[in-house]
Amino acid sequence: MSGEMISEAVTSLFVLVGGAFALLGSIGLARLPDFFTRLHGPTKATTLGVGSLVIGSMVHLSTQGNGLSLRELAITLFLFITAPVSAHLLSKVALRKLGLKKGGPPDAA
Amino acid sequence: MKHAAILPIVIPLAAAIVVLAGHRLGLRFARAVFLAGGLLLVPVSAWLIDLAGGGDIAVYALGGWPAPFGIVLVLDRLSALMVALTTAIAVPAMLHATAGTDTAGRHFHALFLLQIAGLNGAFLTGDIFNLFVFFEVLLLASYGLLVHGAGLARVRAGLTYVILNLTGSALFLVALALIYGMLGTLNLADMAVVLPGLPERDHAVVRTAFAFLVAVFALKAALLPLSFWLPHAYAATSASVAALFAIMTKVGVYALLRVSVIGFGSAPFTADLLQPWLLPLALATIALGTAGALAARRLATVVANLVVVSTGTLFAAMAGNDGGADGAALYYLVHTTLVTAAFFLLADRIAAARGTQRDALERSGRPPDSALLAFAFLVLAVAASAMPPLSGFLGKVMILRSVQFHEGGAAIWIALIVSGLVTMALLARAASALFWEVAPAPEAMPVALPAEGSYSVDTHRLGSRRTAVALGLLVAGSPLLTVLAAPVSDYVRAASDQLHARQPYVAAVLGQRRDIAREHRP
Amino acid sequence: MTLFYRLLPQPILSLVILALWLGLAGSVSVGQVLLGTVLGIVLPRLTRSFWPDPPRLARPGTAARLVLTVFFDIVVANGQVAKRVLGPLDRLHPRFVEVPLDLEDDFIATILGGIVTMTPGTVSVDIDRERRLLLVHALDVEDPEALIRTIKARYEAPLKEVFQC
Amino acid sequence: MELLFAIAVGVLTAAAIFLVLRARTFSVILGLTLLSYAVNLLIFISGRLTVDAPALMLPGADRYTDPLPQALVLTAIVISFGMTAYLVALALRAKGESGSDHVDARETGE
Amino acid sequence: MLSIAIPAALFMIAAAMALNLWRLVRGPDLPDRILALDTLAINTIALVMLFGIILANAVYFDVALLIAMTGFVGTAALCKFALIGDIIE
Amino acid sequence: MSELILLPLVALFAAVPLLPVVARIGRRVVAWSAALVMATGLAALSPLMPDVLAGQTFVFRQPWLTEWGIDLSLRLDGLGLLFAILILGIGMLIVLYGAYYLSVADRLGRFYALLLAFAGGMLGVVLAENMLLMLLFWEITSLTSFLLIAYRQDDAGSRISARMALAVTGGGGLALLAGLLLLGHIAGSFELSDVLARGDIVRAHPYYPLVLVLVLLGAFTKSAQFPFHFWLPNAMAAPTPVSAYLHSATMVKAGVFLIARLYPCLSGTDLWFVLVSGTGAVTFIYGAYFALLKHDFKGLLAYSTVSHLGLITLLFGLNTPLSAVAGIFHIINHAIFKASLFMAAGIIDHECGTRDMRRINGMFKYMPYTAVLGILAAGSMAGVPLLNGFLSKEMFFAETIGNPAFAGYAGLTYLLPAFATLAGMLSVAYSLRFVHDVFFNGEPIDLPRTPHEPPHWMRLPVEILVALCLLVGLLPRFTVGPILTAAAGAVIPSGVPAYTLAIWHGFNLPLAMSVIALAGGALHYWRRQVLFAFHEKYHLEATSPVLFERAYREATRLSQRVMALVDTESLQRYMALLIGFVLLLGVWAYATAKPTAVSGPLGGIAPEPIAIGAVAALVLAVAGTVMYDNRQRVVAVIYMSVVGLIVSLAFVRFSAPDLALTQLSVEVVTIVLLLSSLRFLPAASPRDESRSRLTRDAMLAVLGGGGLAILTYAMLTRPFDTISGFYLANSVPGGGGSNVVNVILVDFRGFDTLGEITVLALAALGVHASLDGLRLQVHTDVAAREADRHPVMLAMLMRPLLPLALTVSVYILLRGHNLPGGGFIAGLITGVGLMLQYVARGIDFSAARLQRLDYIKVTATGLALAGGTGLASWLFGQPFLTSAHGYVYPPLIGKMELASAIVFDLGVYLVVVAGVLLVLSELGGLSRHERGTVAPARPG
Ligand code: NA
Ligand code: NA
Repeated sequence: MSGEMISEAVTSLFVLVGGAFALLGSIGLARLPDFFTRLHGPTKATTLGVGSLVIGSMVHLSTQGNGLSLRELAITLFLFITAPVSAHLLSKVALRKLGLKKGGPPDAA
Repeated sequence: MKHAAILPIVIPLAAAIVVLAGHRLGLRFARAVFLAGGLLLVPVSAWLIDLAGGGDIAVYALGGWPAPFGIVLVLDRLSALMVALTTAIAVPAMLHATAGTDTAGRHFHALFLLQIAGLNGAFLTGDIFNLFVFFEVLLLASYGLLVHGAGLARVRAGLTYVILNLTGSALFLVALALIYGMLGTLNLADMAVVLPGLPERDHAVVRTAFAFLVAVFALKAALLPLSFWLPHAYAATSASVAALFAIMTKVGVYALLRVSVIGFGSAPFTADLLQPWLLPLALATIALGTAGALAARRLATVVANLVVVSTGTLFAAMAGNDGGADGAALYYLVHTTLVTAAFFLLADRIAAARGTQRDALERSGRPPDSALLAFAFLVLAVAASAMPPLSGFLGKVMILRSVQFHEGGAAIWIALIVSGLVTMALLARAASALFWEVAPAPEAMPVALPAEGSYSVDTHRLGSRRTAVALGLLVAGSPLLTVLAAPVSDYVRAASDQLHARQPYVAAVLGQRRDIAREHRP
Repeated sequence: MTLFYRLLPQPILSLVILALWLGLAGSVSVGQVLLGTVLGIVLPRLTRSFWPDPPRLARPGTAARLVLTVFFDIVVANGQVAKRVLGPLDRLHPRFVEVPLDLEDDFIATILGGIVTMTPGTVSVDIDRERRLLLVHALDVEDPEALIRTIKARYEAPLKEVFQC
Repeated sequence: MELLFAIAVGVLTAAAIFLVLRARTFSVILGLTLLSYAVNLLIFISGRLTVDAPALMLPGADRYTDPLPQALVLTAIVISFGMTAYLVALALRAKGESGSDHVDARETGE
Repeated sequence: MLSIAIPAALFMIAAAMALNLWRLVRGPDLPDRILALDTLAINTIALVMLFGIILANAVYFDVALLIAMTGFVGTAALCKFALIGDIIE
Repeated sequence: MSELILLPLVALFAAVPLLPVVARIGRRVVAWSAALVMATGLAALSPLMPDVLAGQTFVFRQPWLTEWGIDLSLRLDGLGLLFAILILGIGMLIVLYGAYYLSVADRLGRFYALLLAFAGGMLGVVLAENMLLMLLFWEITSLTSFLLIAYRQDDAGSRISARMALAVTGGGGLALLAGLLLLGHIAGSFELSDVLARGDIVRAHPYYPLVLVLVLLGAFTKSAQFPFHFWLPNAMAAPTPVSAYLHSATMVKAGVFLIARLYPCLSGTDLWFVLVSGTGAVTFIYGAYFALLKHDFKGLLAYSTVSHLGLITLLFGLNTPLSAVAGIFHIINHAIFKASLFMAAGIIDHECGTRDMRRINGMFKYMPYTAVLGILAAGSMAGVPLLNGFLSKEMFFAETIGNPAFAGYAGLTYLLPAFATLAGMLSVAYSLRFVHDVFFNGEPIDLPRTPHEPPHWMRLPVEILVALCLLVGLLPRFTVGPILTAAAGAVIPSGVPAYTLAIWHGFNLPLAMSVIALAGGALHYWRRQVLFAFHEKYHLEATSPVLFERAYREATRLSQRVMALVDTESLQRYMALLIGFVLLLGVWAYATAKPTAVSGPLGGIAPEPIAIGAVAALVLAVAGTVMYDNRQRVVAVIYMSVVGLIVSLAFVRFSAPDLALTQLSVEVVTIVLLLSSLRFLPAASPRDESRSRLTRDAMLAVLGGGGLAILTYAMLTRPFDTISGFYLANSVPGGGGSNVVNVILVDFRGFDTLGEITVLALAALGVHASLDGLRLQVHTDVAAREADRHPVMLAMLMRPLLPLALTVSVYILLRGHNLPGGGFIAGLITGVGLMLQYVARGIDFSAARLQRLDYIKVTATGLALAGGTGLASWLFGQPFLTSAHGYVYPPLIGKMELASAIVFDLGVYLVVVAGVLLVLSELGGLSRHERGTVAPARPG
């Protein structure tokens, strides 16, 4: 196995894992029964999926002869910082709009 | 100096920047820069006329990039004339504005200066996309100016004006996309070169693109059925803005003239685009504008409708000349711009003098007891209704003579003559109502504002000497145009000949580059 | 030390900016390092008024360990989410959990909230400033107390240590 | 692909026309925004479609898309953004002056 | 390997986006729709990254970065509007 | 010599602005000055008189607008001289009379200025050689007469009468303009010398009837011919000196002058006979009939003017040389006696304070001297022998006998003489009424004051004119002979026929007709009460000012109704018109081209599955935007973001990363803008539109969208040649950047970009101006909780995010020239970063921290930087915006590229940042007003 093949294999792995998690998150969004449960899929799985794709592309581009590609890390960094805040904001909206439906703390509303 | 052609754009732009940069320095600073910017344009305009008058076409390649790749400004007789005309109405309007209009809201000075820059850019550019950009500059400035001082009437008219023009801008871009997509160039002169060799299968799309362009210009010029917005907008806004707007419709006329003659006049399959519909619409525009003026209940509305009439007249003159326009139309264009601009300023001063009745065409408890205003009204009414001996008469004679025995010439004659008669009668009625009819007792008069929406009254000192000078300058326009009729007529005929020759323009812009490198795509 | 802090009031931020710059530029030439350093010095100072009281990193080592923990949790436990998302929905036991906070600083509490959200099974819904508690939504939880204990021990305690608060 | 673009432009334009003909300022703003999408797409593809050949003169590239329409679109995007901002402000002003969000700044339209 | 992995990933992401759209259409409430949009944006990032891998062109990552930024701002603005009816106050 | 013709005109018009100044000295001074000006005019012409009387024509030419047929050429021939003498001579008497007639309260300066301008106009008409110049002066008389008639501007009757006169005579002038333009075209010249010499060509031209009708419309309206006569009696509203002038020597005479002037060219045809003599005849008898009915003696005189002008017109219409001579002769006579009658009437009016002949009686007793003058002038009007009126009437009677027009119809030969006798009778009757009713007929009834003789100077002009009546009547050959012959010579091309000016021609038919007319007239006057009763019963004559005003108001109301119908002041209508117009025009333009298949020769790119999915998603998102517009606008905004995302993806896929970056960053700011506005707007558009409206709009939408889709497809399937290869080739060597799109933006087409950021700055300024002082009602139903305003995690996150966003924007700004990016995108990123601060922390927090950032100044700085790089190139002798780039080698860093375009881009950056922040902070400021918090000093 040449170095190139190894890198291709690694890239493929990350790409597949990334795609899978992105899909997983969206299935969660589509399938889960209420807003708060739906929130879990996208915030975690989709973010992780994109992160995985980013690593894949880093690996891929780094072996294309352009030197180490670090730019993509910025995207990952950004996503990991913002995803919780988005979730927080969305939850607040849902709390205001929908109230607590399932099993919420009695005094949270 | 070789930078002459760009000065009319750079000067107001620079003045606007200085006004904005010093926006905390107070009103006196802003006004000083504002007026200085305007006044500086006077010698520059005269210089441009002098430069272009000789018949040379000066091409200014921005960034040093040659046409058709870079943007060029083209200074020929026609563009120099339009720039000078802009200056001629802008400077008095600016003077009028500094009597108080300019304090009715924010950023008046910068908007006004940038509007001038936009106008001059539109007149000078030789690139059709750059024309779009300058259209947007002048439009955005005009949006702000139109609603300057706010009030329901202005905002209502402004909303209509803005939304229509935004749609027009989108259409402009559609046309440009199709033109570039078929011709592969944006330079007017280059379009003239490319068009004749276009394969026949491309004709339909190119024709449609040009038709869209024509529609855009017709909207700006307020050609029926795209004219209804104009009277409301122009009558609602402040006088100095309306005065400047007198040239706004002419931008549409100019653009149509420039593009149709230089751009798509070069190939038979696009040269007949304005036939056969332009003339009927132009005549209908004259009729509608005249009816609107007769129906008007305010002087400003009368004048605004006269602007519509002037659009119809200009397009009729163009249609009567197979899509072009000769010196007659250009002379009339200069005349009508000066006169309507002056009339807006006058309406404002009359309104201020008459108290609560403003410029309503009803008797008033306080008719303006001012020989100056009455005389100004006389001069402008004579000029506007094409009565001898002023420029309106000369212009009308020129147009009548230039279209006679063309197809539809008789219809143009009838339209112009009837509209002239009605205008004369209604201005006589207006004079009677505004100056002569006195209401029995001021306190018995109900405060009867005219039906045309609520007023946005500019609280400024209209009696000031500045507004008198502004008015005087503009009112002098028509008599001056009469006295100088011979040289002006020579100039505009030469301008028209230069435009219609097309080849000098193309040669000046493209130089000796007969074989412009083109890439076949895709 | 004071001179250092006067020059670099937020050293971590400056470092992050430098790293980000080099990452973006895709090069570690002298010129880029210089430019990144300048930005790292200038930008935090320019924006200091927006972040007047940045917490100071006291234990870089603990911080690194915490980062690794979180990363590990994210990767390993995402599988559980997959199982729950794809599995039968009627077995889910979603519910809200209130986690009392020992952290005083909002910024650090926000970091905790972020960690809680990114780790599987839980999403931070809100930080209640008055009652100093973190409202968490858990996708499938049998024992809320266990969850609270885990969060506090695994993430909050190290955070407190890292920032010495 | 060409047909797909034509459909996209057509659909955007149709929706935009429908919305700009509505009686409420907000609808018109939405319509004009959609219209600018359609127009920008149209200008963009006036240089024809090119996949994976950005107009970047980088080593190794030999094929380039037509850069001119892209520059035009950039200008057009900025201008239409300015217009939208202004129209939003004017719509609010009209609302303030008339109390209505009708495009004629009065509650009874045509 | 990549020749299989990439179309597969492309398919998965396209499917994910379709599911996002479905949620957007279904709602039922505003938060669901905002969440759907947010997720759609993140999946778009994934799509753009895939383009970048296919074409081995780093240019696309700037687009991805910007989607990440603007997607978040859009979500924040929508949430704030839904929360208090105002964005900048 | 011929330059002398110019002098009277110059004198008159030059005096116009001076008279108001002179009037301040005194009223006699101004009157004498005006008279002096007129005398000067006459004197100026006197050196030419002998030659003119000898039949010579002087022409003065000064080219002006030769191309358009308007030259400043003047002529003096017999006809012109005759009229000049009448205009100036009678004018002198009128201005002197006016000094006594007008009260001090009248603004004499203005009056005399107008009168002189009017006289100048008249003089111009009669002295013009160029026909269009003649028309120019013609309309000056319309205009000045309007102002003179409206002189008593506080009187509604005067105002309406003046407007009516203007409408009729000015309108006639427009017809005349058309006629003269055609005439000049046919004749090939606008110079009268040429036109008059080419009568044959003109009369043979197919347009001759049209020309004739148009010219006669001008003449008839001016000369108050039926049915255009009605303005004249109402012009009585003018002060008497004006009436005297207008009715005698000027204005109404302009019409008959025109007929005389063009007589050589247009007369001699059957059409001429029918139109001219027919109109003249009707007017002649119509005026005479109504003159008798007037109780107001000025009204009587006015209708007599109408009648006499009918007579003159009739004479010119008869197409015989002698009738033309008679016409000219009667012009002279009528001018003299009518001027004197009006001035006498003015004296009586002045003395009695009324003009009602039912109250004024027996004036002979009170002012015998004036009475004698009046009686003599009236006698002339009636055609009493020994007075001048008799002579021209005799000539008229003689010409009616055996007129060649009736040559073929023997039975009709007597019709014309009989008619003439009848008309003569009526003239006698009204003259008699004037004399009898005013000067005799018992004692005056209930006069405001006791009349007595006027001051001598006031009577003097009347005396002079009545003396002329007698002199001409007694010694015609020595008084008017030469000028009449000269004038006739100018009118009759074939040469003046032999005629004798004598009081006694022996017993002949004309004499018999005169006798019958005198006797019949007396009888008719005696039996007048029958006529009065008949008239009272049937109200034969409508009062025309009322009619005119009613007609005008109806026209106004009609146009108001038409305008209300076509212009509904509805933007939706305007928009539908715009879109409909564009559709029609587009379809027409496409359909009238050479037929071609929509699809072109290009195969194109095969559709990718993901692209099909994207288009499907686009359709879905577009539909969602439209549908949710009237359900929940915020959801429509969400759908629109999806549209934006898809468009950005298309840009990415098709090699336009710059566009994708820009689209994305603009998109997010747009969303924020839309959401900000939604706070103050209803949450959904109401569904209040009719089904037909929706159907119409849907049709327009489908047609528009379909049309553009077809055009798009047609374009995309056709290859084309483009200039853009130049940009690719020159970007690096010429522009110093490898991102061609950016180099186009900042260099090749940097001027567009300068305009573009100007637009952006204008938008920001416009927003700033529009929202100035605006207070709005909140529309959202959300009752905000304080804790929700600034969610903790968001607020905390913003802290590190801002410097990071700034880092990214610096990166994007600096590398834009070579890779996607640039000032605009960088500016938006900075703007978005700062905007997030506003979103997260509120405007008070953020504005306080950005206080030193004066957005307007930053905008100005940005514009100045961009424009400044343009100006800087002047220093190197290069055109505006010429870029410079090169490499510098700083220590440590090594090779570094510097391009002036970077500075330009920095300008763009600053404008964008400041513009976005200004807009957003202004919109945010709205909420602050609404919350009522006290604002710290805001920028701007
Ligand atoms: Na979690
Ligand atoms: Na009597």
